[in-house]
Amino acid sequence: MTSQIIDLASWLLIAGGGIFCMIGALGLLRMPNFFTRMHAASLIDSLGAPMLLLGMILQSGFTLVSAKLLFIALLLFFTSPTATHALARAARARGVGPDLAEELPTATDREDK
Amino acid sequence: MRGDLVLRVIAKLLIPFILVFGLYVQFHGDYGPGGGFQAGVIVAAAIIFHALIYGLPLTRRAVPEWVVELMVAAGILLYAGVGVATMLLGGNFLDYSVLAHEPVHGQHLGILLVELGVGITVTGVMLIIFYMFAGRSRSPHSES
Amino acid sequence: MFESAVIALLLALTGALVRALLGPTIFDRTQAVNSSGTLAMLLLAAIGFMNGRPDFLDIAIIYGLLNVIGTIAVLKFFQYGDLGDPGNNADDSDNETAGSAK
Amino acid sequence: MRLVSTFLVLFAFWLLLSGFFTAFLMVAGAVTALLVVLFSRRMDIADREGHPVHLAPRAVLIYWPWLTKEIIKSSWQVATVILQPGLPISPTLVRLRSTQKTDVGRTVFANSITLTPGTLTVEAGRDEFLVHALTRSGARDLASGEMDRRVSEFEREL
Repeated sequence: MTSQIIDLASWLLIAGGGIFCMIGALGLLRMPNFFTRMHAASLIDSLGAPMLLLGMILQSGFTLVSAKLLFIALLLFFTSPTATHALARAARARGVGPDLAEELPTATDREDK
Repeated sequence: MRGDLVLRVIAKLLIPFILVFGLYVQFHGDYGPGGGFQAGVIVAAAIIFHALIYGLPLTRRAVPEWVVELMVAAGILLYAGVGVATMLLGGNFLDYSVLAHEPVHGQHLGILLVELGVGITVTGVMLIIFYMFAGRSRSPHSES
Repeated sequence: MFESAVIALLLALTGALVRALLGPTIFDRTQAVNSSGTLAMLLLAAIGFMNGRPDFLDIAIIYGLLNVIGTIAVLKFFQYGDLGDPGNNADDSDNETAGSAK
Repeated sequence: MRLVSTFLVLFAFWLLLSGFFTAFLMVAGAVTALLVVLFSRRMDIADREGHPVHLAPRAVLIYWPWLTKEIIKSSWQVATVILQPGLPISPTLVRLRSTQKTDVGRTVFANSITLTPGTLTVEAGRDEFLVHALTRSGARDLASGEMDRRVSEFEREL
Protein backbone atom coordinates (compact mmCIF):
# COMPACT_ATOMS: atom_id res chain seq x y z
CA MET A 1 0.00 0.00 0.00
CA THR A 2 2.66 2.47 1.02
CA SER A 3 4.86 1.29 -1.81
CA GLN A 4 2.07 2.12 -4.24
CA ILE A 5 1.76 5.60 -2.79
CA ILE A 6 5.50 6.13 -3.09
CA ASP A 7 5.39 4.84 -6.65
CA LEU A 8 2.60 7.19 -7.55
CA ALA A 9 4.36 10.14 -5.92
CA SER A 10 7.59 9.41 -7.77
CA TRP A 11 5.83 9.18 -11.13
CA LEU A 12 4.03 12.42 -10.42
CA LEU A 13 7.33 14.09 -9.55
CA ILE A 14 9.04 12.75 -12.66
CA ALA A 15 6.18 13.82 -14.90
CA GLY A 16 6.08 17.26 -13.27
CA GLY A 17 9.85 17.64 -13.60
CA GLY A 18 9.70 16.77 -17.27
CA ILE A 19 6.89 19.23 -17.84
CA PHE A 20 8.72 22.02 -16.00
CA CYS A 21 11.89 21.34 -17.99
CA MET A 22 9.89 21.70 -21.19
CA ILE A 23 8.26 24.90 -19.97
CA GLY A 24 11.68 26.27 -19.13
CA ALA A 25 12.99 25.44 -22.58
CA LEU A 26 9.90 27.04 -24.12
CA GLY A 27 10.61 30.13 -22.07
CA LEU A 28 14.20 30.07 -23.26
CA LEU A 29 12.83 30.29 -26.79
CA ARG A 30 10.02 32.77 -26.18
CA MET A 31 11.59 35.40 -23.94
CA PRO A 32 12.60 38.58 -25.74
CA ASN A 33 16.06 39.31 -24.31
CA PHE A 34 18.95 37.90 -22.39
CA PHE A 35 18.04 38.71 -18.80
CA THR A 36 14.49 37.46 -19.10
CA ARG A 37 15.74 34.27 -20.71
CA MET A 38 17.86 33.59 -17.68
CA HIS A 39 14.73 33.43 -15.54
CA ALA A 40 13.31 30.76 -17.80
CA ALA A 41 16.55 28.80 -17.56
CA SER A 42 16.50 28.98 -13.79
CA LEU A 43 13.10 27.28 -13.95
CA ILE A 44 14.89 24.24 -15.37
CA ASP A 45 17.68 24.35 -12.83
CA SER A 46 15.76 24.99 -9.67
CA LEU A 47 12.46 23.20 -10.13
CA GLY A 48 12.57 20.80 -13.07
CA ALA A 49 15.85 19.12 -12.17
CA PRO A 50 15.16 18.65 -8.43
CA MET A 51 11.71 17.23 -9.14
CA LEU A 52 13.12 14.70 -11.59
CA LEU A 53 15.92 13.76 -9.22
CA LEU A 54 13.55 13.44 -6.27
CA GLY A 55 11.31 11.20 -8.32
CA MET A 56 14.26 8.98 -9.18
CA ILE A 57 15.33 8.92 -5.52
CA LEU A 58 11.87 7.68 -4.57
CA GLN A 59 12.08 5.06 -7.29
CA SER A 60 15.42 3.69 -6.17
CA GLY A 61 14.63 3.62 -2.46
CA PHE A 62 17.19 3.73 0.30
CA THR A 63 20.29 2.74 -1.65
CA LEU A 64 23.60 4.14 -2.80
CA VAL A 65 22.01 5.13 -6.06
CA SER A 66 19.80 7.57 -4.22
CA ALA A 67 22.84 8.89 -2.33
CA LYS A 68 24.44 9.70 -5.65
CA LEU A 69 21.26 11.30 -6.93
CA LEU A 70 21.22 13.39 -3.79
CA PHE A 71 24.77 14.50 -4.54
CA ILE A 72 23.72 15.53 -8.02
CA ALA A 73 20.84 17.52 -6.54
CA LEU A 74 23.12 19.22 -4.01
CA LEU A 75 25.68 19.94 -6.70
CA LEU A 76 23.01 21.63 -8.79
CA PHE A 77 21.72 23.44 -5.73
CA PHE A 78 25.10 25.04 -5.10
CA THR A 79 26.43 25.50 -8.60
CA SER A 80 23.53 26.51 -10.79
CA PRO A 81 22.79 29.83 -9.06
CA THR A 82 26.52 30.51 -9.00
CA ALA A 83 26.82 30.02 -12.73
CA THR A 84 23.69 32.09 -13.34
CA HIS A 85 25.01 34.89 -11.19
CA ALA A 86 28.37 34.83 -12.94
CA LEU A 87 26.60 35.01 -16.29
CA ALA A 88 24.42 37.94 -15.27
CA ARG A 89 27.36 39.79 -13.82
CA ALA A 90 29.54 39.24 -16.87
CA ALA A 91 26.72 40.26 -19.20
CA ARG A 92 26.13 43.48 -17.30
CA ALA A 93 29.84 44.27 -17.19
CA ARG A 94 29.91 43.79 -20.93
CA GLY A 95 27.00 46.18 -21.40
CA VAL A 96 24.12 43.87 -22.29
CA GLY A 97 21.21 46.01 -21.16
CA PRO A 98 18.49 44.51 -19.01
CA ASP A 99 15.79 46.38 -21.00
CA LEU A 100 13.65 47.53 -18.13
CA ALA A 101 9.93 48.10 -17.91
CA GLU A 102 10.31 50.97 -15.47
CA GLU A 103 12.90 53.17 -13.90
CA LEU A 104 15.24 51.81 -11.31
CA PRO A 105 13.64 52.08 -7.88
CA THR A 106 16.24 52.72 -5.25
CA ALA A 107 16.58 51.02 -1.93
CA THR A 108 15.06 54.01 -0.18
CA ASP A 109 11.79 54.26 -2.04
CA ARG A 110 11.10 50.60 -1.84
CA GLU A 111 9.65 51.15 1.59
CA ASP A 112 6.53 52.85 0.25
CA LYS A 113 5.32 49.85 -1.68
CA MET B 1 37.13 37.06 -10.30
CA ARG B 2 38.21 37.10 -6.69
CA GLY B 3 36.23 40.29 -6.30
CA ASP B 4 33.02 38.33 -6.65
CA LEU B 5 32.14 36.95 -3.27
CA VAL B 6 29.61 34.39 -4.49
CA LEU B 7 32.12 32.70 -6.75
CA ARG B 8 34.81 32.85 -4.11
CA VAL B 9 32.76 31.24 -1.34
CA ILE B 10 31.21 28.57 -3.54
CA ALA B 11 34.59 27.64 -5.02
CA LYS B 12 36.03 27.25 -1.55
CA LEU B 13 33.19 24.97 -0.64
CA LEU B 14 33.31 22.93 -3.80
CA ILE B 15 36.97 22.29 -4.58
CA PRO B 16 37.70 19.74 -1.80
CA PHE B 17 34.68 17.70 -2.84
CA ILE B 18 35.74 17.74 -6.47
CA LEU B 19 39.19 16.51 -5.47
CA VAL B 20 37.75 13.67 -3.36
CA PHE B 21 35.43 12.76 -6.21
CA GLY B 22 38.35 12.67 -8.62
CA LEU B 23 40.33 10.35 -6.39
CA TYR B 24 37.22 8.21 -5.90
CA VAL B 25 37.04 7.76 -9.66
CA GLN B 26 40.73 6.96 -9.62
CA PHE B 27 40.42 4.12 -7.13
CA HIS B 28 37.18 2.62 -8.38
CA GLY B 29 38.31 1.96 -11.91
CA ASP B 30 37.49 -1.73 -11.64
CA TYR B 31 33.99 -1.25 -10.15
CA GLY B 32 32.35 1.33 -12.34
CA PRO B 33 33.06 3.72 -15.16
CA GLY B 34 36.27 5.50 -14.35
CA GLY B 35 39.99 5.04 -14.19
CA GLY B 36 43.15 6.99 -14.39
CA PHE B 37 42.37 9.21 -17.33
CA GLN B 38 39.03 10.53 -16.08
CA ALA B 39 40.39 10.93 -12.57
CA GLY B 40 43.31 12.94 -13.86
CA VAL B 41 40.97 15.21 -15.77
CA ILE B 42 38.73 15.78 -12.74
CA VAL B 43 41.61 16.56 -10.39
CA ALA B 44 43.09 18.91 -12.96
CA ALA B 45 39.66 20.53 -13.38
CA ALA B 46 39.51 21.22 -9.66
CA ILE B 47 42.90 22.92 -9.75
CA ILE B 48 41.96 24.85 -12.88
CA PHE B 49 38.79 25.98 -11.10
CA HIS B 50 40.97 27.30 -8.30
CA ALA B 51 43.07 29.16 -10.84
CA LEU B 52 39.99 30.63 -12.52
CA ILE B 53 38.65 32.06 -9.30
CA TYR B 54 41.76 32.96 -7.33
CA GLY B 55 44.10 33.72 -10.17
CA LEU B 56 47.05 31.89 -11.62
CA PRO B 57 49.76 33.25 -9.29
CA LEU B 58 48.10 31.76 -6.21
CA THR B 59 47.59 28.43 -7.91
CA ARG B 60 51.18 28.44 -9.08
CA ARG B 61 52.21 28.89 -5.50
CA ALA B 62 50.11 25.94 -4.36
CA VAL B 63 51.10 23.72 -7.28
CA PRO B 64 54.46 24.95 -8.58
CA GLU B 65 55.44 24.28 -12.15
CA TRP B 66 58.29 21.97 -11.25
CA VAL B 67 55.86 19.76 -9.34
CA VAL B 68 53.66 19.54 -12.41
CA GLU B 69 56.61 18.63 -14.61
CA LEU B 70 57.68 16.07 -12.05
CA MET B 71 54.18 14.61 -12.08
CA VAL B 72 54.24 14.09 -15.83
CA ALA B 73 57.54 12.29 -15.62
CA ALA B 74 56.73 10.34 -12.46
CA GLY B 75 53.47 9.02 -13.83
CA ILE B 76 55.09 7.65 -16.94
CA LEU B 77 57.94 6.30 -14.84
CA LEU B 78 55.46 4.49 -12.60
CA TYR B 79 53.70 3.01 -15.61
CA ALA B 80 56.88 1.87 -17.26
CA GLY B 81 58.36 0.83 -13.95
CA VAL B 82 55.52 -1.60 -13.35
CA GLY B 83 56.10 -3.00 -16.81
CA VAL B 84 59.81 -3.40 -16.27
CA ALA B 85 59.24 -4.90 -12.83
CA THR B 86 56.98 -7.54 -14.32
CA MET B 87 59.66 -8.32 -16.89
CA LEU B 88 62.30 -8.60 -14.18
CA LEU B 89 60.03 -10.93 -12.24
CA GLY B 90 59.85 -13.19 -15.25
CA GLY B 91 56.66 -12.23 -17.08
CA ASN B 92 55.89 -10.23 -20.16
CA PHE B 93 55.75 -6.43 -20.18
CA LEU B 94 52.80 -5.38 -17.96
CA ASP B 95 51.97 -9.02 -17.17
CA TYR B 96 50.57 -8.23 -13.73
CA SER B 97 50.10 -11.77 -12.47
CA VAL B 98 53.72 -12.12 -11.38
CA LEU B 99 53.63 -9.07 -9.08
CA ALA B 100 52.32 -10.95 -6.05
CA HIS B 101 52.18 -14.51 -4.89
CA GLU B 102 48.68 -15.00 -6.20
CA PRO B 103 48.00 -13.93 -9.78
CA VAL B 104 44.71 -12.22 -8.89
CA HIS B 105 46.34 -10.05 -6.24
CA GLY B 106 49.12 -9.26 -8.63
CA GLN B 107 46.66 -8.16 -11.25
CA HIS B 108 44.87 -5.90 -8.80
CA LEU B 109 48.11 -4.32 -7.66
CA GLY B 110 49.41 -3.93 -11.19
CA ILE B 111 46.25 -2.32 -12.52
CA LEU B 112 46.11 -0.01 -9.52
CA LEU B 113 49.68 1.17 -10.02
CA VAL B 114 49.31 1.60 -13.75
CA GLU B 115 46.09 3.55 -13.34
CA LEU B 116 47.78 5.71 -10.73
CA GLY B 117 50.55 6.42 -13.21
CA VAL B 118 48.05 7.35 -15.90
CA GLY B 119 46.15 9.58 -13.48
CA ILE B 120 49.24 11.44 -12.33
CA THR B 121 50.45 11.97 -15.87
CA VAL B 122 47.09 13.18 -17.13
CA THR B 123 46.77 15.64 -14.26
CA GLY B 124 50.24 16.95 -14.97
CA VAL B 125 49.71 17.30 -18.70
CA MET B 126 46.35 19.05 -18.27
CA LEU B 127 47.86 21.49 -15.81
CA ILE B 128 50.85 22.21 -18.03
CA ILE B 129 48.54 22.93 -20.95
CA PHE B 130 46.45 25.20 -18.76
CA TYR B 131 49.44 27.01 -17.29
CA MET B 132 50.77 27.69 -20.75
CA PHE B 133 47.45 28.91 -22.10
CA ALA B 134 46.61 31.03 -19.12
CA GLY B 135 50.04 32.49 -18.57
CA ARG B 136 50.62 33.44 -22.16
CA SER B 137 48.22 36.15 -23.11
CA ARG B 138 49.04 39.10 -20.95
CA SER B 139 52.04 38.50 -18.74
CA PRO B 140 55.18 37.69 -20.70
CA HIS B 141 57.14 37.75 -17.44
CA SER B 142 56.01 34.31 -16.33
CA GLU B 143 57.28 33.58 -12.89
CA SER B 144 58.40 30.00 -13.27
CA MET C 1 7.46 6.08 -17.75
CA PHE C 2 11.17 6.89 -17.79
CA GLU C 3 10.78 6.87 -21.55
CA SER C 4 8.41 9.82 -21.40
CA ALA C 5 10.80 11.66 -19.07
CA VAL C 6 13.58 11.03 -21.57
CA ILE C 7 11.41 12.34 -24.39
CA ALA C 8 10.52 15.46 -22.41
CA LEU C 9 14.19 16.06 -21.64
CA LEU C 10 15.12 15.59 -25.29
CA LEU C 11 12.49 18.12 -26.34
CA ALA C 12 13.78 20.61 -23.77
CA LEU C 13 17.33 19.94 -24.94
CA THR C 14 16.29 20.71 -28.50
CA GLY C 15 14.84 24.01 -27.34
CA ALA C 16 18.04 24.92 -25.53
CA LEU C 17 20.14 24.01 -28.56
CA VAL C 18 17.95 26.12 -30.85
CA ARG C 19 18.51 29.02 -28.47
CA ALA C 20 22.24 28.34 -28.57
CA LEU C 21 22.13 28.54 -32.36
CA LEU C 22 19.92 31.64 -32.50
CA GLY C 23 21.22 33.56 -29.48
CA PRO C 24 22.23 37.02 -30.55
CA THR C 25 24.89 37.58 -27.88
CA ILE C 26 27.62 35.34 -26.58
CA PHE C 27 25.90 35.30 -23.20
CA ASP C 28 22.71 33.88 -24.67
CA ARG C 29 24.71 31.07 -26.14
CA THR C 30 26.60 30.43 -22.92
CA GLN C 31 23.34 30.39 -21.01
CA ALA C 32 21.83 27.93 -23.47
CA VAL C 33 24.88 25.70 -23.28
CA ASN C 34 24.74 25.78 -19.50
CA SER C 35 21.08 24.80 -19.52
CA SER C 36 21.66 22.04 -22.01
CA GLY C 37 24.45 20.76 -19.77
CA THR C 38 22.01 20.48 -16.90
CA LEU C 39 19.50 18.78 -19.16
CA ALA C 40 22.12 16.37 -20.45
CA MET C 41 23.02 15.50 -16.88
CA LEU C 42 19.38 14.68 -16.11
CA LEU C 43 19.15 12.78 -19.36
CA LEU C 44 22.11 10.62 -18.37
CA ALA C 45 20.47 9.79 -15.06
CA ALA C 46 17.11 9.05 -16.68
CA ILE C 47 18.64 6.85 -19.39
CA GLY C 48 20.59 5.00 -16.72
CA PHE C 49 17.34 4.25 -14.92
CA MET C 50 15.60 3.31 -18.16
CA ASN C 51 18.22 0.68 -18.89
CA GLY C 52 18.39 -0.43 -15.28
CA ARG C 53 22.05 0.57 -15.04
CA PRO C 54 22.43 3.46 -12.62
CA ASP C 55 26.22 3.36 -13.09
CA PHE C 56 25.75 6.34 -15.34
CA LEU C 57 25.31 8.54 -12.29
CA ASP C 58 29.06 8.96 -11.86
CA ILE C 59 29.25 10.27 -15.38
CA ALA C 60 26.34 12.58 -14.64
CA ILE C 61 28.20 14.02 -11.65
CA ILE C 62 31.29 14.58 -13.78
CA TYR C 63 29.14 16.26 -16.39
CA GLY C 64 27.68 18.61 -13.84
CA LEU C 65 31.09 19.56 -12.47
CA LEU C 66 32.62 20.21 -15.85
CA ASN C 67 29.52 22.14 -16.89
CA VAL C 68 30.02 24.74 -14.18
CA ILE C 69 33.76 24.96 -14.53
CA GLY C 70 33.43 25.29 -18.29
CA THR C 71 30.81 28.02 -18.02
CA ILE C 72 32.93 30.03 -15.62
CA ALA C 73 36.00 29.55 -17.78
CA VAL C 74 34.18 30.83 -20.87
CA LEU C 75 32.83 33.81 -18.96
CA LYS C 76 36.20 34.64 -17.52
CA PHE C 77 37.77 34.46 -20.94
CA PHE C 78 35.24 36.86 -22.36
CA GLN C 79 35.46 39.21 -19.43
CA TYR C 80 39.22 39.40 -19.01
CA GLY C 81 40.65 37.76 -22.11
CA ASP C 82 42.90 35.75 -19.84
CA LEU C 83 42.13 32.63 -17.85
CA GLY C 84 44.71 33.09 -15.13
CA ASP C 85 43.96 36.67 -14.21
CA PRO C 86 43.33 37.12 -10.51
CA GLY C 87 40.95 39.99 -11.24
CA ASN C 88 41.95 41.95 -8.21
CA ASN C 89 40.66 45.23 -9.51
CA ALA C 90 37.20 44.72 -8.13
CA ASP C 91 33.79 45.07 -9.55
CA ASP C 92 32.84 47.24 -12.45
CA SER C 93 36.10 48.78 -13.54
CA ASP C 94 36.77 45.93 -15.96
CA ASN C 95 34.83 47.29 -18.89
CA GLU C 96 37.91 48.55 -20.70
CA THR C 97 39.86 45.34 -20.34
CA ALA C 98 36.82 43.37 -21.47
CA GLY C 99 36.97 45.24 -24.76
CA SER C 100 40.46 43.92 -25.42
CA ALA C 101 39.22 40.36 -25.32
CA LYS C 102 38.31 40.38 -28.98
CA MET D 1 39.71 21.20 14.88
CA ARG D 2 38.20 22.45 11.67
CA LEU D 3 40.63 20.30 9.74
CA VAL D 4 39.40 17.24 11.61
CA SER D 5 35.80 17.99 10.77
CA THR D 6 36.73 18.64 7.14
CA PHE D 7 38.46 15.28 7.12
CA LEU D 8 35.41 13.55 8.56
CA VAL D 9 33.04 15.16 6.11
CA LEU D 10 35.23 14.27 3.16
CA PHE D 11 35.67 10.71 4.39
CA ALA D 12 31.90 10.34 4.77
CA PHE D 13 31.52 11.68 1.25
CA TRP D 14 33.94 9.02 0.03
CA LEU D 15 32.12 6.22 1.84
CA LEU D 16 28.76 7.27 0.44
CA LEU D 17 30.17 7.49 -3.06
CA SER D 18 32.01 4.23 -2.86
CA GLY D 19 29.66 1.80 -1.16
CA PHE D 20 32.36 -0.88 -1.07
CA PHE D 21 33.57 -1.38 2.46
CA THR D 22 36.71 -3.39 1.75
CA ALA D 23 39.78 -2.66 3.82
CA PHE D 24 41.76 -1.39 0.86
CA LEU D 25 39.13 1.09 -0.23
CA MET D 26 38.61 2.35 3.31
CA VAL D 27 42.34 3.02 3.65
CA ALA D 28 42.38 4.63 0.23
CA GLY D 29 39.47 6.84 1.27
CA ALA D 30 41.18 7.90 4.48
CA VAL D 31 44.39 8.69 2.61
CA THR D 32 42.43 10.60 -0.01
CA ALA D 33 40.58 12.67 2.56
CA LEU D 34 43.81 13.42 4.40
CA LEU D 35 45.60 14.42 1.20
CA VAL D 36 42.74 16.64 0.14
CA VAL D 37 42.63 18.35 3.52
CA LEU D 38 46.34 19.06 3.40
CA PHE D 39 46.15 20.17 -0.20
CA SER D 40 43.26 22.52 0.44
CA ARG D 41 45.24 24.04 3.28
CA ARG D 42 48.00 24.59 0.80
CA MET D 43 45.57 26.13 -1.65
CA ASP D 44 44.39 28.40 1.15
CA ILE D 45 40.76 27.34 0.93
CA ALA D 46 40.43 25.41 4.19
CA ASP D 47 39.16 28.17 6.44
CA ARG D 48 35.89 28.88 8.15
CA GLU D 49 34.40 30.23 4.95
CA GLY D 50 35.29 27.16 2.97
CA HIS D 51 33.85 24.69 5.44
CA PRO D 52 30.76 26.15 7.06
CA VAL D 53 29.76 22.97 8.84
CA HIS D 54 28.49 24.95 11.80
CA LEU D 55 25.63 26.17 9.65
CA ALA D 56 24.53 22.79 8.35
CA PRO D 57 21.86 21.84 10.91
CA ARG D 58 20.08 25.16 10.70
CA ALA D 59 20.31 25.09 6.93
CA VAL D 60 18.76 21.68 6.58
CA LEU D 61 16.12 21.99 9.29
CA ILE D 62 14.99 25.58 9.12
CA TYR D 63 16.15 27.40 6.05
CA TRP D 64 15.87 24.87 3.21
CA PRO D 65 12.20 23.93 3.81
CA TRP D 66 11.23 27.57 3.64
CA LEU D 67 13.40 28.09 0.55
CA THR D 68 11.81 25.07 -1.12
CA LYS D 69 8.37 26.51 -0.53
CA GLU D 70 9.47 29.85 -2.01
CA ILE D 71 11.01 28.15 -5.04
CA ILE D 72 7.85 26.20 -5.76
CA LYS D 73 5.68 29.29 -5.37
CA SER D 74 7.73 31.50 -7.65
CA SER D 75 8.32 28.70 -10.16
CA TRP D 76 4.58 28.41 -10.54
CA GLN D 77 4.34 32.14 -11.22
CA VAL D 78 7.12 32.08 -13.79
CA ALA D 79 5.64 29.01 -15.48
CA THR D 80 2.25 30.69 -15.84
CA VAL D 81 3.95 33.79 -17.24
CA ILE D 82 5.78 31.73 -19.84
CA LEU D 83 2.66 29.84 -20.86
CA GLN D 84 0.48 32.90 -21.33
CA PRO D 85 0.34 33.95 -24.95
CA GLY D 86 0.71 37.64 -24.13
CA LEU D 87 3.95 37.05 -22.20
CA PRO D 88 3.11 39.57 -19.42
CA ILE D 89 6.60 40.38 -18.23
CA SER D 90 7.76 43.64 -16.69
CA PRO D 91 11.52 43.33 -16.11
CA THR D 92 12.72 45.37 -13.18
CA LEU D 93 16.03 46.11 -11.55
CA VAL D 94 15.94 46.61 -7.80
CA ARG D 95 18.59 47.60 -5.33
CA LEU D 96 18.26 45.64 -2.13
CA ARG D 97 19.89 46.27 1.18
CA SER D 98 21.38 43.17 2.74
CA THR D 99 21.97 42.89 6.45
CA GLN D 100 24.23 39.85 6.54
CA LYS D 101 27.49 40.14 8.40
CA THR D 102 29.65 37.48 6.77
CA ASP D 103 30.50 36.62 3.21
CA VAL D 104 28.93 33.20 3.65
CA GLY D 105 25.67 34.82 4.66
CA ARG D 106 25.78 37.15 1.66
CA THR D 107 26.48 34.23 -0.60
CA VAL D 108 23.55 32.32 0.83
CA PHE D 109 21.32 35.33 0.26
CA ALA D 110 22.56 35.93 -3.28
CA ASN D 111 22.19 32.30 -4.25
CA SER D 112 18.75 32.08 -2.67
CA ILE D 113 17.63 35.04 -4.74
CA THR D 114 19.03 33.50 -7.88
CA LEU D 115 17.62 30.08 -7.08
CA THR D 116 14.06 31.31 -6.90
CA PRO D 117 12.95 31.65 -10.50
CA GLY D 118 11.86 35.12 -11.46
CA THR D 119 14.59 36.93 -9.55
CA LEU D 120 18.34 36.83 -9.98
CA THR D 121 21.28 38.57 -8.38
CA VAL D 122 23.23 40.61 -10.86
CA GLU D 123 25.67 42.29 -8.51
CA ALA D 124 26.47 41.15 -4.99
CA GLY D 125 28.13 43.93 -3.08
CA ARG D 126 29.04 44.42 0.51
CA ASP D 127 25.70 45.63 1.80
CA GLU D 128 23.73 46.22 -1.37
CA PHE D 129 22.56 43.78 -4.01
CA LEU D 130 21.43 44.56 -7.53
CA VAL D 131 18.59 42.21 -8.39
CA HIS D 132 16.85 41.67 -11.68
CA ALA D 133 13.24 40.51 -11.49
CA LEU D 134 11.07 39.15 -14.26
CA THR D 135 7.89 40.81 -13.04
CA ARG D 136 7.21 43.86 -10.96
CA SER D 137 5.31 41.86 -8.38
CA GLY D 138 8.27 39.52 -7.95
CA ALA D 139 10.51 42.50 -7.26
CA ARG D 140 7.98 43.81 -4.76
CA ASP D 141 7.86 40.48 -2.93
CA LEU D 142 11.61 40.46 -2.65
CA ALA D 143 11.76 44.06 -1.50
CA SER D 144 9.53 43.21 1.44
CA GLY D 145 12.75 41.82 2.91
CA GLU D 146 11.52 38.53 4.29
CA MET D 147 14.25 36.49 2.66
CA ASP D 148 16.90 38.91 3.86
CA ARG D 149 15.59 38.65 7.40
CA ARG D 150 15.53 34.85 7.31
CA VAL D 151 19.05 34.59 5.90
CA SER D 152 20.36 36.97 8.55
CA GLU D 153 18.67 34.94 11.22
CA PHE D 154 20.13 31.79 9.77
CA GLU D 155 23.72 33.01 9.63
CA ARG D 156 23.70 34.41 13.15
CA GLU D 157 25.46 32.65 16.01
CA LEU D 158 28.66 32.28 14.03
